[in-house]
Amino acid sequence: MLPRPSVSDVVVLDRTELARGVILLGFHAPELVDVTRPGQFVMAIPPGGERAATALAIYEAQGERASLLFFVCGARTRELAELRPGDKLSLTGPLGNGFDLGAAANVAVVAGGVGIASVLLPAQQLTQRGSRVRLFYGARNVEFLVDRDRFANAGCELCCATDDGTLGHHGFITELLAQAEDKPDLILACGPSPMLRATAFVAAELGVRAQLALEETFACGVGGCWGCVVPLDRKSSQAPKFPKSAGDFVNARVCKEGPVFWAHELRW
Amino acid sequence: MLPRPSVSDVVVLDRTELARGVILLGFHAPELVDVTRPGQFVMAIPPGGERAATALAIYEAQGERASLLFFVCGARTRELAELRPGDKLSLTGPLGNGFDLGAAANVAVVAGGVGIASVLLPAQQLTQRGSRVRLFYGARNVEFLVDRDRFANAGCELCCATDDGTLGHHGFITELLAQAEDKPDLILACGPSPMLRATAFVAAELGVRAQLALEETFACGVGGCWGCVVPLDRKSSQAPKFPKSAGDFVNARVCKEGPVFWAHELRW
Amino acid sequence: MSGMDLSVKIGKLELPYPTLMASGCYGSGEEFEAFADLSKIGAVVLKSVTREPRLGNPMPRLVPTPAGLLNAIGLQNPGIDWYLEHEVAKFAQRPCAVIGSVAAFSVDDYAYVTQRLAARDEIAAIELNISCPNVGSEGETFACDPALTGKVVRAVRAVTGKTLIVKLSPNVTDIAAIAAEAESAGADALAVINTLRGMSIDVHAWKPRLGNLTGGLSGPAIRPVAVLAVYEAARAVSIPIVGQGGIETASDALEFFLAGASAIAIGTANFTDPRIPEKIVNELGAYLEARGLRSLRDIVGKANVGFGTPFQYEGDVG
Amino acid sequence: MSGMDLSVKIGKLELPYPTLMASGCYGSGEEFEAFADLSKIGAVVLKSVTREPRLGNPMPRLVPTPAGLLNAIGLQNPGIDWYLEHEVAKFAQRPCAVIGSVAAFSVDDYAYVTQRLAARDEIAAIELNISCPNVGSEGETFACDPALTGKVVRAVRAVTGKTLIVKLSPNVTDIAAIAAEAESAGADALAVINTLRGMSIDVHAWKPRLGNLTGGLSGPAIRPVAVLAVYEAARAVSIPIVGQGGIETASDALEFFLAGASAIAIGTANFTDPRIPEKIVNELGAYLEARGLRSLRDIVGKANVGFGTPFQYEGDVG
Ligand SMILES: Cc1cc2nc3c(=O)[nH]c(=O)nc-3n(C[C@H](O)[C@H](O)[C@H](O)COP(=O)(O)OP(=O)(O)OC[C@H]3O[C@@H](n4cnc5c(N)ncnc54)[C@H](O)[C@@H]3O)c2cc1C
Ligand SMILES: Cc1cc2nc3c(=O)[nH]c(=O)nc-3n(C[C@H](O)[C@H](O)[C@H](O)COP(=O)(O)OP(=O)(O)OC[C@H]3O[C@@H](n4cnc5c(N)ncnc54)[C@H](O)[C@@H]3O)c2cc1C
Ligand SMILES: Cc1cc2nc3c(=O)[nH]c(=O)nc-3n(C[C@H](O)[C@H](O)[C@H](O)COP(=O)(O)O)c2cc1C
Ligand SMILES: Cc1cc2nc3c(=O)[nH]c(=O)nc-3n(C[C@H](O)[C@H](O)[C@H](O)COP(=O)(O)O)c2cc1C
Ligand code: FES
Ligand code: FES
Repeated sequence: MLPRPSVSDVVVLDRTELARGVILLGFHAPELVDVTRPGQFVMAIPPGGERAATALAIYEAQGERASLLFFVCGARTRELAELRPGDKLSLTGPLGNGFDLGAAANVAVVAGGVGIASVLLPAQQLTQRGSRVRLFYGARNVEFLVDRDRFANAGCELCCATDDGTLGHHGFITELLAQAEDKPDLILACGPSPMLRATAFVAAELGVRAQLALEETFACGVGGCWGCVVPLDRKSSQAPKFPKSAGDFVNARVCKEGPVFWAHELRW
Repeated sequence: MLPRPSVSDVVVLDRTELARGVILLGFHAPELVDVTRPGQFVMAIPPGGERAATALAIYEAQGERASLLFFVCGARTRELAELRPGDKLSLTGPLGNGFDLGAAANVAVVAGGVGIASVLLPAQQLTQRGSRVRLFYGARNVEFLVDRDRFANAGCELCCATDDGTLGHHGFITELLAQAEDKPDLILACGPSPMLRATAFVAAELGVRAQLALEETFACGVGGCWGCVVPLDRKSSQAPKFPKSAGDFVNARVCKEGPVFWAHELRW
Repeated sequence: MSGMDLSVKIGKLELPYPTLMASGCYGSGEEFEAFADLSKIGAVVLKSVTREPRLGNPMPRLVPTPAGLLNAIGLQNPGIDWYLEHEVAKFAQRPCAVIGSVAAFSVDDYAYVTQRLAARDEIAAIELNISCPNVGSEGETFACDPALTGKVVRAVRAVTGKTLIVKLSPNVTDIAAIAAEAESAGADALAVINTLRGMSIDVHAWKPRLGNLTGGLSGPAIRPVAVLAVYEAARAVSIPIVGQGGIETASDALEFFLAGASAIAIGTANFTDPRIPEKIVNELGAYLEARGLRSLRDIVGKANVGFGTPFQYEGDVG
Repeated sequence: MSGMDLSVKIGKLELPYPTLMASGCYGSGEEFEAFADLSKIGAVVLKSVTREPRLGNPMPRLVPTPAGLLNAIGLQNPGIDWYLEHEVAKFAQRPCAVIGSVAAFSVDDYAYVTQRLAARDEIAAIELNISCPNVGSEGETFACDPALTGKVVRAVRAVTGKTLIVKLSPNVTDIAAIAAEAESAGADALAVINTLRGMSIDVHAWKPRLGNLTGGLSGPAIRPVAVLAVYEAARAVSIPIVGQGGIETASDALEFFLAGASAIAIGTANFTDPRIPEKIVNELGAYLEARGLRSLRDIVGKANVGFGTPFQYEGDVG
C-alpha cells in the first residue's frame, strides 16, 4: 500500500541553473520527504493558473528538503523556471508506484538527459543498503551531464556517454550498457523513449530484468482521465482490470499503474 | 510632428515593489529616453508571448534610464512583475500624443492611484522651467501614495488625500482640488475614470482648462484596430477625419489621437 | 458563510453545491479523494460508458495548447456489462451524488445503456453525452442536428424517470435551436458545452499530434465561447443548465451563473489544481454574503440587468 | 536563405511572401510602418469597409481573455464613398500588396461595394467578409448558410475579375460544406477562419464586458480550432486557403501550411509584437532550408503523410 498523497504548499529554498535550461529547484517540504518512494513524481501546480499541472520526478528527498530537476521546454516549465527562493509553489504527490528494488545487489541505472531526475533516489537507497550501483548516464554533451558529483558522492560508479564525445563514450549510453562486465541483476532506466526502447532491448539480450520509468503527456496525473495509456501485458500484476484488450495487452495508465513498468511487460 | 517610435530591446536595471503589487521597473533605454515626451506611453511586449502587449505610461526618462510604474492587476502585469534585473524586455514606443504644456505657469497635477505614472515627466518639465506645480495625489491609503519624495524633490508642492484618511485629506482628491487657492491656469490629470470625470467637473467649475490622460483596454496601441475609442468633439484639433459622427462627436482612438485629451472636448 | 444557500435543483436531483465534476475529468471520484473533499462538491459526473467495451483511441491522447487542452481519449471504458457488475456498487461509497454518463452510436444503444444504468440506485441521474468529438463523426452527429437530438432524447426519456441531463456540442451553427429541441423532447436539464473540435500538428514529424488526428479543446481558452453558448441556450429554454468550459475560479463560475446557468461543471481545472472545486464553493458563498444575497438562484441569468438597449448610437444596429 | 521561395499565388495575385496581415488588425499598414518592414510581408488586408459609414459598437470593444482577445469593433469605417475619395489613393504608397475587405448586410450591397472598390488599381484583390460576428446576427448569416454563401459569392463574382477571397466563419456545424459552396460559386480562395463567437461577463457589474454584449474571439486560444477548420476546408476544395487564427510563430504557421493552407494571415499577434510577421518569414525560410526544400508548396497539406489508417486497434473505429 502506497502512502496517501496530498497537495502540499511548499516554499522554494534554492534555485540553480545546472546547464542552459536545466533547473534544479529545492524547497522545504518535510511531509513530502517523509512519504516519497524512489521513482515517484509530483504534479507541480502552475503558479499562475490557466495551464495543466506539470509532471516532474522527485529528484532529492532528504530531511526537510525535496527538489525537482527539470528542462525548460515549453510554457509550463518556463513558468516554473521563473520561481525564486521564497516563492510559493503547490505540489500534488507523491504519485505513481515507484521502483521495485527487491533484493538486487548489482544494479545498472540508465539515465538519459533529464531522465536523471528519476534515478537519484533509487541509486541512493541502493548504495546505502550496500548494493553495487553503476550509473550509465548519457546526454547531448558534457554540459548536460549535470550533477554527476552527487551520484559519485552517493557511491555510484559513473559511466558516461555523450552524443558529441565531449565526455565519456562517443555515442549512445546503451552501447556502454551492452558492453558492461559483471552482469547486473537489475536494470532501472529513465529517459527519452528511444533510449528506453534500446535499454529494453539490451536488457532482453543480457537476460536481465529492467524497470523503465516512462514519460507521457499527463493531464490529471492521478488516473482520472485515461489520457496517458500504454499497452501492458494483461497478466502483469500492474494491469488494470479491464475487459477490452488488444490481444494480450490492455491499456494501462502511465500515471496510475506506472510510471515504472517492467520492460518485458510493455508492448511498444 | 512627434518623433518616430520604434521597438526597443531593453535590459531591466532595477525592480522595486513600492507598495503591495505596485512595481517600479527601471531599464537601460537611451534611445527611448531621447525621444519621449511627457504623457507618452509604451506597449510592453509580453516576455512569454501568447498575450497582447500592455500599455504603460513612461514614468521616468532621464539619461540612459527609463522606468515603468505599474499595478499588478491581471495576467499581463503579473508576468511583467516577474522580471528581474538583467532580464530582457521589448517595448514599442513612445506612443500617443502626450501633454501640451503650453506656457502654463501655475499647474495643478491630479493623480489617482497608478495614474501617478503618467504625471512625473510633465511635473518635472514644468518645475524645471519655473512653473509652480501642485501635485494633488489620491489613493486608497498611505501605502499606495507611492514615491512622493520624487515629486517633492522635483520641486512639486504635495496635497494628498486617502480614502481611509491615513494621510492627508480623508476623502477624494478632487475635493482638495476644488478648494485650492491661487487658481491654476492648467490642470493635468491621470487616474481612474470616476476621478477624471470629477476632475473635468471641477475644472469646468473653476473655469480652468484640463488635460486628461485616459486609460482604456488597448489591443494594438498604435491606431490599427479601432478598439479604444472615446467620443470626441468633431471640431477638436485631435479629432480624426471621419464622416460618421454621433451628433457633434466622433469616435477618436485613445491610443492614437490620445491618450491625452482636453476635458471639455470629450463626451462621457 | 453560515446560511449561504448554494444548493441547486436539477430536475428531480437536489444537490448541496452547484459544482459538478465534468465527465471524463474526475474518474469516478475515487482518484481525487486524497486531494479533495468530495463532500464539498455537488456531484461527480462519471466517464461516459458505452454498450460495448472500448479500448479508446491510440496515443497520444493529450496535447497542451495555449490556455487549453486538446484530448482524444476515445471513450475508453469497460462497457455497460462489466460496469454494472464490477464498478457501480463502489459509487455508493462516495460522499456526493454520482451522475452516470451515457455515450452511444445509435438511438437504440443510448436507450439500452441508459435503461440499464439508470436502474441502479447508486446512479442519481443520467447525463446523455451526444456530443463527444473524439469517436469519429458519428459521436457528435446527434448534438449537431436538432432532429436527431430530439429523436435520441425522446427514446431515452421513455426508458427512465430519473433526471436526464443532455450534453450539447458547441460545434454547431445554432445551439439555441438544439437546446430547444432537447427540452421539448423531455430533457430535464442541459449540459453546455462539451469540447470544441480542434487539431494540432507536429511540424517536425508532419503529422497530427493526436493519435486520433482531431480532438476536443477544453480549458480557459474556450471560456468565452462557453459563456455565450450558455447565454444563448438559457434564452431558448426554461430547464436548468449546467454551464461548463474553462471554469477555474469562482469569478469564472459567476460568469456562467449570470449568463443563465443554474449549476456548473469543472473539468480541466482539476488538472491544474484539485483544490479548485472547494475553493470555488467557498468563494461563491463569500460572494453572495458580501452582496447580502441568500441564494445563487438570485443571480442566475442576471447578466442582462440594465441592458434593454445595448447600443448607444443611433442607426448603427445591425 | 538565398533561393528560398516563399512566394504564393492566390488566384491571380502573386505575393513574394505568404504572410497576410489580417483584416482589422493592421489598420491600412501605415500605423505599423514605424515598427515593421512592410516590404517583408505578403499583403495587408484592410479593415472591412461597408456601403454606409459606421460609428461602430459602443465601448468597451476589447476584452483580453486567456491566451485570447474578444473584440467587438462593429465595423467602424467611413463608408465606401469617403474611402474611395480620401483613403484609397494612399494605399499606393505601401511597399506591399493591399487587399480590400468588403462587409455588408445584403447581397446587393456586397456587390455594390466590391464593384466600386475593385475598380481601383490600388486594390490588388478583394476579401469578402461574410463572417463578422460583431454586427448583430445579420453580419454572420451569410457564412453560416451554404445557400446564402453561394448567392453572395455569385453576385460578387459577377462584378469583378479581381482575385476574390471569401472569409469563412468557424461558428458553423460543417465548414467543409460552406467552403465547397464558396468554391463552386466562383471564389478564387478562402480565408479560414474569422473569429469564434464569445462573451465575457463582468461579475461585479452584472453585465457583459463588451458594449456589444458578444464579440469575436481571436488569438492563440483558438489556434487548434482554426487548424482543424483549415484541414477540413482544404479537403473540400481545390482553391488556395489563407489560414488564420492564433498564429504567433513560424511553427504555428507551419501547422496551417501542413493542414492545407497556401498562405497565412497574422492578426492578434501583431498586438503582441509587431516584429512577429518578419520573424515568421525568416524562420519559414530557415525551416525550408534546413530540410532541403525549395518552396512552401512542398509542404502544403502534408499533415497526413503516413496516416492512411489512423487507428491502431481493431474494431474501435467510430
Ligand atoms: C512521470 C513523469 C515524470 C517527469 N519527470 C520529469 C523531470 O523530472 N524533469 C523534466 O524535465 N521533465 C520531466 N517530465 C516531463 C515533463 O513533464 C514535461 O517536459 C513537461 O510537461 C513539459 O511541459 P511544458 O509545458 O514546459 O512543455 P510542453 O509545451 O508540454 O512541451 C513538451 C514537449 O513538446 C514539444 N513541443 C511543445 N510545443 C511544440 C510545438 N508547437 N511544436 C513542436 N514541439 C512542441 C516541446 O519541444 C517539448 O519537447 C516528466 C514526465 C512524466 C510523465
Ligand atoms: C495609455 C495607458 C497608459 C497606462 N499606464 C499605466 C501605468 O503606467 N501603470 C499601470 O499600472 N497601468 C497603466 N495602464 C493600465 C494598464 O494598461 C492595465 O492595467 C493593464 O493592461 C492590465 O493588464 P493585465 O493583463 O495585468 O490585467 P487585465 O487582465 O487586463 O485586467 C485589468 C483589469 O480588469 C480586471 N479584471 C480582469 N479580469 C477580470 C475578471 N475575470 N473579473 C473581473 N475583473 C477582471 C482586473 O481586476 C483589472 O482591474 C495604462 C493604460 C493605458 C491605456
Ligand atoms: C480528458 C477529457 C476527457 C473527457 N471525457 C468526456 C466524456 O467521456 N464524456 C463527456 O461528456 N465529456 C467529456 N469531456 C468533456 C468535459 O466533461 C467538459 O465538458 C469539457 O472539458 C469542458 O469543460 P472544461 O473546460 O472545464 O474541461 C472530457 C474532457 C476532457 C478534458
Ligand atoms: C480587433 C480585431 C478586428 C477585426 N476586424 C475584422 C474585420 O474588420 N474584418 C474581418 O474580416 N476580420 C476582422 N477580424 C478578424 C481577423 O482578421 C482574423 O481573421 C481573426 O482575428 C483570427 O486571426 P488571429 O487570431 O491571428 O487574430 C478582426 C479581428 C480583431 C482581433
Ligand atoms: S494523466 Fe489522467 S489518467 Fe494519467
Ligand atoms: S488599441 Fe488599437 S486603435 Fe487603439
